[in-house]
Amino acid sequence: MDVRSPDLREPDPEAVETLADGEVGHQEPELEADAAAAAEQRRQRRFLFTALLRSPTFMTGLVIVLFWVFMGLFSTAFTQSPTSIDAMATLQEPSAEHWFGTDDLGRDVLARTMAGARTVLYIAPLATVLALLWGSIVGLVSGFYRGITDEIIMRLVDVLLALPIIITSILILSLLGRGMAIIIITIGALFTPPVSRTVRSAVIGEREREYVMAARLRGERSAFVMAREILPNIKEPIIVEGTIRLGYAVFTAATLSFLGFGLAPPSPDWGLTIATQRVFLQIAPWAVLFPAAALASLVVAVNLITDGLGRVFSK
Amino acid sequence: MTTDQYRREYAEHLIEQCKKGHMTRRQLLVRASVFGLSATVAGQMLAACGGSEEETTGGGDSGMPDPVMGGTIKLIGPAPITDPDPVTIYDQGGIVLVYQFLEYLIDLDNSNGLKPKLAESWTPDETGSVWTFNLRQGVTFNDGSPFEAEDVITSIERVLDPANGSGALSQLSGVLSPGGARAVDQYTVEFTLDKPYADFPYMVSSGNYNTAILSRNYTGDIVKNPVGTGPFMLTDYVTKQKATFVKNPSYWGKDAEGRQLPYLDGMEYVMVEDNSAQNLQLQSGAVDVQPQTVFQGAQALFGDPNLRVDIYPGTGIREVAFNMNVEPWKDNKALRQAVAYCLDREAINQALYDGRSNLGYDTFWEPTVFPGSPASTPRAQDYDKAKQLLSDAGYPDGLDITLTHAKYLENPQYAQLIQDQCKPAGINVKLDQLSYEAYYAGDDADYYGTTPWLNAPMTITEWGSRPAPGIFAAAMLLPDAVWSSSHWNNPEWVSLFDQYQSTADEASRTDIAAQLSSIQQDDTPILLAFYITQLRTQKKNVYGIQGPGSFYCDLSQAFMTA
Amino acid sequence: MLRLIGRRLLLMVPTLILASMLIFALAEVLPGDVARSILGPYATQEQVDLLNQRLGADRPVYERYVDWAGGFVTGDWGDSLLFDEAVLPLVMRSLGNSLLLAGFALVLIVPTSIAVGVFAGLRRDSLLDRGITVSTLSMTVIPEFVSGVVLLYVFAVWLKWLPVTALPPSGSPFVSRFYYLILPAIPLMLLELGYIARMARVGTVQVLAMPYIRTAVLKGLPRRRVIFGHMLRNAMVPTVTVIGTQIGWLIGGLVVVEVLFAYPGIGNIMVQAAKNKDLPLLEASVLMVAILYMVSNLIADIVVALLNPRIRMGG
Amino acid sequence: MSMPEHPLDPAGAAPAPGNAPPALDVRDLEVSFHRRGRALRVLKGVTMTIGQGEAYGLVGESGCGKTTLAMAAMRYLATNGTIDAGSVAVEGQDVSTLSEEALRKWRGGKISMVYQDPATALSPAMRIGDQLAEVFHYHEGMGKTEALERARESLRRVAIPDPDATLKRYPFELSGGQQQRVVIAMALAVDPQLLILDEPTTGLDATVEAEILDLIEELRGRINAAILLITHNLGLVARLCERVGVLYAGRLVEEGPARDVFTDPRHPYTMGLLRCVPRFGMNKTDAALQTIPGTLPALGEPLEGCVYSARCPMAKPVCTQHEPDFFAWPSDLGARAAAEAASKPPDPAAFSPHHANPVGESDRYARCYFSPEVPEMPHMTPVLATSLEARGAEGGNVLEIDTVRRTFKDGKKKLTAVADVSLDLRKGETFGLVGESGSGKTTLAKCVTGLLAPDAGTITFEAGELRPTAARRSQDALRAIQMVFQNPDSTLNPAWSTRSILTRAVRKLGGGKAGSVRAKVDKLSADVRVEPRFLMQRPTELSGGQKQRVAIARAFAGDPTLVICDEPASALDVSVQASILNLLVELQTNEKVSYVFISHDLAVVRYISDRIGVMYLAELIEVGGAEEVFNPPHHPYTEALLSSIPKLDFDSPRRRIALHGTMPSLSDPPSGCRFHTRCHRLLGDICKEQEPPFQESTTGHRYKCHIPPDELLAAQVADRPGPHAEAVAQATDAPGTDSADPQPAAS
Repeated sequence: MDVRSPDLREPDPEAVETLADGEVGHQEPELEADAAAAAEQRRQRRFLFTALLRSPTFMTGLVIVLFWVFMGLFSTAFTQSPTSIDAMATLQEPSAEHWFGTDDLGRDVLARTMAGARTVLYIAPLATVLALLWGSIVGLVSGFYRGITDEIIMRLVDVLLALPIIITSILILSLLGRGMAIIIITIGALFTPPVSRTVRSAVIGEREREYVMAARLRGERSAFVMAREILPNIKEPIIVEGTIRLGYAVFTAATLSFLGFGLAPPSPDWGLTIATQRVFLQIAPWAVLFPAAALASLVVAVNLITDGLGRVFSK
Repeated sequence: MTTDQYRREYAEHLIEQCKKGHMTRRQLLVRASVFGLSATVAGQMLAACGGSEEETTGGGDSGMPDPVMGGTIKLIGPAPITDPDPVTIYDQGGIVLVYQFLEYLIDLDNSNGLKPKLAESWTPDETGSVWTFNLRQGVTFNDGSPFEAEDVITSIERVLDPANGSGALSQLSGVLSPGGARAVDQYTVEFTLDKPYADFPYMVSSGNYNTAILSRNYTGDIVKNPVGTGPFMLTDYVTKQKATFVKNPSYWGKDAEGRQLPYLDGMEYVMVEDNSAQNLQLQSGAVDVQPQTVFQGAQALFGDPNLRVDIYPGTGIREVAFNMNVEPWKDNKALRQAVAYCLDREAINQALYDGRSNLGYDTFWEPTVFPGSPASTPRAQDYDKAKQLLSDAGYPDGLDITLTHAKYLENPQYAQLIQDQCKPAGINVKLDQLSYEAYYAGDDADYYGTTPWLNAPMTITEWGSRPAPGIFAAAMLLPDAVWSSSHWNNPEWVSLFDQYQSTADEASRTDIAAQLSSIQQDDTPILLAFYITQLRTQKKNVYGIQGPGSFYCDLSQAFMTA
Repeated sequence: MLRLIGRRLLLMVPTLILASMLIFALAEVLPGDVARSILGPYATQEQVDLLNQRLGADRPVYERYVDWAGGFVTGDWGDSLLFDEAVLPLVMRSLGNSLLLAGFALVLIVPTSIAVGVFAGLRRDSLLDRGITVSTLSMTVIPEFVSGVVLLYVFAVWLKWLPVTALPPSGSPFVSRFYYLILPAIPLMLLELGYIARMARVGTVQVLAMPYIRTAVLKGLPRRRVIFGHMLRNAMVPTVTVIGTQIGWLIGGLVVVEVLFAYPGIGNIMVQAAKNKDLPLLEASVLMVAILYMVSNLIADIVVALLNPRIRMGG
Repeated sequence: MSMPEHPLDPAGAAPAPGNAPPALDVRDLEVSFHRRGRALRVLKGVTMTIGQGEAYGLVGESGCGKTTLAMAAMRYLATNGTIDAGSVAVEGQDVSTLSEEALRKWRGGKISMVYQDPATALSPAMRIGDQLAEVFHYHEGMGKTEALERARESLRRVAIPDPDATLKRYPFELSGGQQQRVVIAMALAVDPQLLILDEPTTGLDATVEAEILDLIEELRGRINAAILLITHNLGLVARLCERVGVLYAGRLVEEGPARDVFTDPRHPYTMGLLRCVPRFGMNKTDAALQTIPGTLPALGEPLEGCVYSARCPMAKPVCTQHEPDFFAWPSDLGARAAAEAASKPPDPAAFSPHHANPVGESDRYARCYFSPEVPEMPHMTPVLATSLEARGAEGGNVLEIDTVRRTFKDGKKKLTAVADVSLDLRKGETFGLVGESGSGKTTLAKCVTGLLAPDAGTITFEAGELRPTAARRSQDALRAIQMVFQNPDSTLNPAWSTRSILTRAVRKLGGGKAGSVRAKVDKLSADVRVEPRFLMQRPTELSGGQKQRVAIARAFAGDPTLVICDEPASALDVSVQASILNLLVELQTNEKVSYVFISHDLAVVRYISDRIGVMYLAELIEVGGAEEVFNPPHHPYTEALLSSIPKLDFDSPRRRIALHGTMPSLSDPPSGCRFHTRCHRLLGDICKEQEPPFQESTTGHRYKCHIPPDELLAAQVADRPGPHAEAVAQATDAPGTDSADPQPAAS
């Protein structure tokens, strides 16, 4: 007999009351099922690794991203040249020798679509890494020291957050000129505030924990406490934040190139290609839609990874 | 001898040339028009040459129905970079707008012939250095004031004043100096030139679009007081968005049947930078006419059942200029030639215009485009030669150059083609793509000294149709031409060009042209890979749009059927 | 409540000042030489100095800032080099247009996304839920310039259902504007839908996990009552916050859509100003956007406070 | 597995003839949760009944399935939980057969529930009034005004001070006690047949807990609902319930009248539970605490034989092979003897069946072959009595706290968490610090350790004044004063291995050389009985007890002079708690260390402390030897606190001193005596106006009150019901005779 109630409820397995570490367990000084919990935790920890591999969301995302990384790195080895022009074969529809057709200058769309991954996969990850690096430092410092330091830093963060990313990057790029380095630094800098916020709140949650007090009673330096005690325990939110940012970074980079603040032709960059080829949407949709699909697939993939990580970590 | 004698002689000379085959029938008509010979005279002359009346007068309006009165036509095109002030305009947007409410002494027909507009007739003296224009009478500006010689004088003087930084100056300098224009009477203007100049009428025609006739009491700020004699009146102007015109009720123009022009009640010019956006609006039926259609991206328009694309034998170009004020182009003919030999002009034509345009070989005297020009030596792609020239130039193992261009029309594609075709020779072209505005931007204080299109090392600049090679040459090759992106200064060529302008005799004129052409080609200050065949797109039910394709868009006889 | 609003408004002032400083720094200090960035590389140094003098850019930075900020406050925003027109009316006009578009988009976005999100949340982990999550997510990550072009082609060019322009012909009644705004609004909608719906879903799921929902159910309340009486209100809190922050993202999208549809909005002129180094216009419009963004966040906070009595009374 | 528990009762849920159907009738209930593809059995063939109006207590550690049982009764299992077998009936109505609508009406109508954490059990964004009113609206179809009127009544019923105001309040505006009252009012709104109380007082302060208990007791007289009380606190059951069932690993292991079960347990597990909590008034010098060896079997772990056999000190081969039935006690001895002789499973048919117990009928059941031997169950831990002398506590003060004050800022409000507290601590002694939450115990401790800097006052340690913050203290000062924290889950850095945690501590505090460090770490872990294999693992892989042991080892890394223990065992299972307490005592004897021991658990404090300080509202109101503080004359608050603890004494008539009002805010403490607002021995204005002096009853015992010792003593002894601590003290003189009446503490 199955009396699974059709009621609203939170069907999270943690609903099993035995989990001393579940929500229930926390404010509950009820006698903890000692070994049960420990065993459970051991199971969980192993689970974390295998779970990622088992999570379809995560794996799908991972596979797609890896595909594009591979293409970005090696596609030119087996596709036609993404930049070589064939003036006599412009805007050809998909065919045997041009699977994705050709663009307005007779360039092979397949080759360009594959190679297009490169720029965005340079920009987005590097920008994200920068953002994570800066954001973690800022977040750690302001979250750990609190007080006036925190006040000042967070005020600045608020300011940066008050300027929409696209707008600010346009402002910067238009005046400081284009080029990958600048784009990367710009996006990285503009993504720092949100990251630092996440890190900060994680740190605040962590710094009140007793092992941090214990460290202070050991006479550890603040730097040590931040780097060795706290940081390892907030890596999960940082990783998740990182993947989120990565998604945004890809999007932002593409948008900037589309608006003409990104890379210059003849780069096969997706955003740029879409911007230049959209003129031919009616007569040669393939020149636009393939890069567009590619871009979409990458961002979706990154978001799937975020999703997967989030789910697994939240377990 | 009298002017009439002179004219008669000139007519006979033309007929002779034509018979000898030195001159096509079409060119004969053109030359005749330049010399102010009326259409009837010209007709007799053709007859004298023998042969029938097969005449191509461009314009695709076949089977035109009877005009329909009223209605408003919507044009779409790029916003003018500056206000539509005739003195300073230099871009498509500005020219189209000016043309609607201002007029010129002389207008161009579809085959670059001249046809009377505000001037009913014009005649040179025997030396060709004094030109007398008889103005049309009974024309009034749309502010009610009458159109008289005084207005012409002030308008011409205005462009002659360097302070006004008018592009026309580069055409007129050395031809007409301030004070050169004199009012003989209320309706007669006499231009005393610095030297004999056979093509002078072009200088005061719409072919030199800064010479539009403004009211004598024009004080500047065209948008606030758009006083002109044109068929339409500018009623509303929103920067970068749209300009609205209504018909000029007191317009002097009548059509063949004597009906009052224009037929339309008004017109609107919608400003949209982006070509694809323009095309979409055309297709969605939001607008009626696209005066200049860029082939790239417009392919869909050809198939659109509601649209008609008119094809004109245009003379528009994309000037690829080597700035000879700076390295590496400075005094390095070989290098410039090297680049020229890298180009596969066929391919470029194919890629950019589906092979429709006429090929160019880096000279303005191109017989296929300007009839009667001396034959030019074709320049096919030749990498060996290019490499050779490169090492002669001192760059045996190639070099890096930067090509600055606007993200406008097909320039980006052209730039990438050049880049692609130069690579094999070892010339690495770095593309510096600017926005349209940025490319033409510059400091008000010293525009010509700061704007990228005149100062970047290597540039692509789009030029609309010009009626004659000399006009192009004067605009961009003379040392003192404000629009010279190449800053070329070849004394020999300059003096030859001076002769060329003053020579009236066709034979010697052609000889000089041949020399000019070969010098230009050899020195290669600029690359001219093609002369663009112009496209204009309109709804199927729009008729009667006149004017050589590129910039001019004469709506005075345009109308829409239901 | 009023005290809360008052406090937040006060908090905005320093943020705003800092933001203006930042913008000023990015626009005029960072690039080094104002005149140079206006005149470009081909101007001679004399010309540059001359222009700097004319613009007063040769004065000390703080002086210039005070000048500029003071001007901004007193409504003297200078003239746009690009449009040669006073900046203030220009920006206000465009801002009005943008607000119309954004507002219209939000009206479409908010109810739909919340409905979708809550719906998915109620059926957490069901196929339907995964379907909704994935599809909205995918919609979200497709760059608005891609969706925009495609929609434009399909609905305006091909089907001719909607106008291709974003502005009605002059002289048509105001209401007709919305009809013209449908097409531009959709890409924005797609852009936001996913994120907001996602948040609504998370909020729902989290609240459903709360003991008080169990209480409500075991009190014997009908499902409807539990959802609308106890769950929704609390579930909306994170959603509203996100809507507030997403406004920034929306503005980013606005820029692209406005450019795409040649819509005379703040984003459009901002891009033109940026491309043409029209500093007065650029600075003013960016600052306005920042203000707009802060205000929208403030509104979000107020709504949150309304939803959450604790904050409201905490004042 | 299916159990032949009532072979003679084929009808299944048939109530005893002649009785109304029982309020709750659970039969052979088998529930399991499914996670990651595995089905984990949480309840194994549980059969129990609660007669109409009867109060039944269900005790056991978390993980034994108490709450699951309640949820099954509510038909509110998580979607991953399924009932595999058996039935749950309320008033003869099988829950599983109810329609959606019927179920809705039935919930909150026939059966209702009071939850553990009232703060989260109430809808945060809805006014109390509406939350109550909607119950009436949806169950009795009342209009808004009428429903609100009824809501007001129900609030009066649970004695909420100002019902009208409360109706308009939001949950967060109420104190924990009031919130719980509201929840109870809600549960009783439409008087149900069965009221489930799930840990109703856990997490509430002792005095508040007592209030709620009073309320429930008092309500029982007026409502006719049967009660199912789910708790780990045996004291509660003793106070509220007629019958009790002991649940272990999803099995009911013992059942019977509360009094009998607690005074004469017949299952080793029940006995273990009773033994391992310190009995009231017991002190470490008397006897060590008993512990239950081993640990609770992991959820879903397959068990051969008796579920408890793995931990049972008297388990025999048969226990591990064949699971015993639920034998009636005291019958069936013969069969059991036979079984023992043959060490094979006794024939089930030979035993009387376990059947639904009509109210009042007092037969007992125990799932054990050897119930007769249970009272003589052997002791697991040796007795170690450690006198002060043994700990080398020869007088001298280790720590002197002088008028220390610490305030926090909360917006504009200033909260004084510690107000001019002075006390001193002798070498090698244990100083117990008790008080309700918010009384300032922990803040004071943090000031001593330097985690918080006091605003005023001085702390002298071994004749040297301590710098305010740890950051500015010498490494030696840090070494000497260490701390053991409350929460085992956060006390160790999850990212570090146990060994690296200890090594780091030794490096920083012990300052030993490389070689010696390793040796030291091994010694430490040996001292705290953490097996070497655990050193390799990360904290997440350790059990709570093990974590706490490691934390203790870390504190002892630098051979400290003073260790501050902040509720070191309160988050642990009672048996683990006992072993931790024993460990602390043992370490103290060996290491000659002084303790400050913070706890809200009076019995534990009493057990472990030599001297005790009582804090109320940031003030130290009483300090003295453990014995003195726990016996008159003592501060009225201490008196009330002690009286508020539910105890297992069934004989002595109990009298609880009700504290009126709620704890005043720290931001504006009452004038004069801080306790006057709630004091039951109020003298008059003097208490309101003058801050009372410290009165010295015997040397070293001071309390802060206007009433002089002799008067106070007279008054308190007069009010005192029967012999108390003395009696207990006598009972505990002879260690091991636990059959008397063990006194579990409230925790």
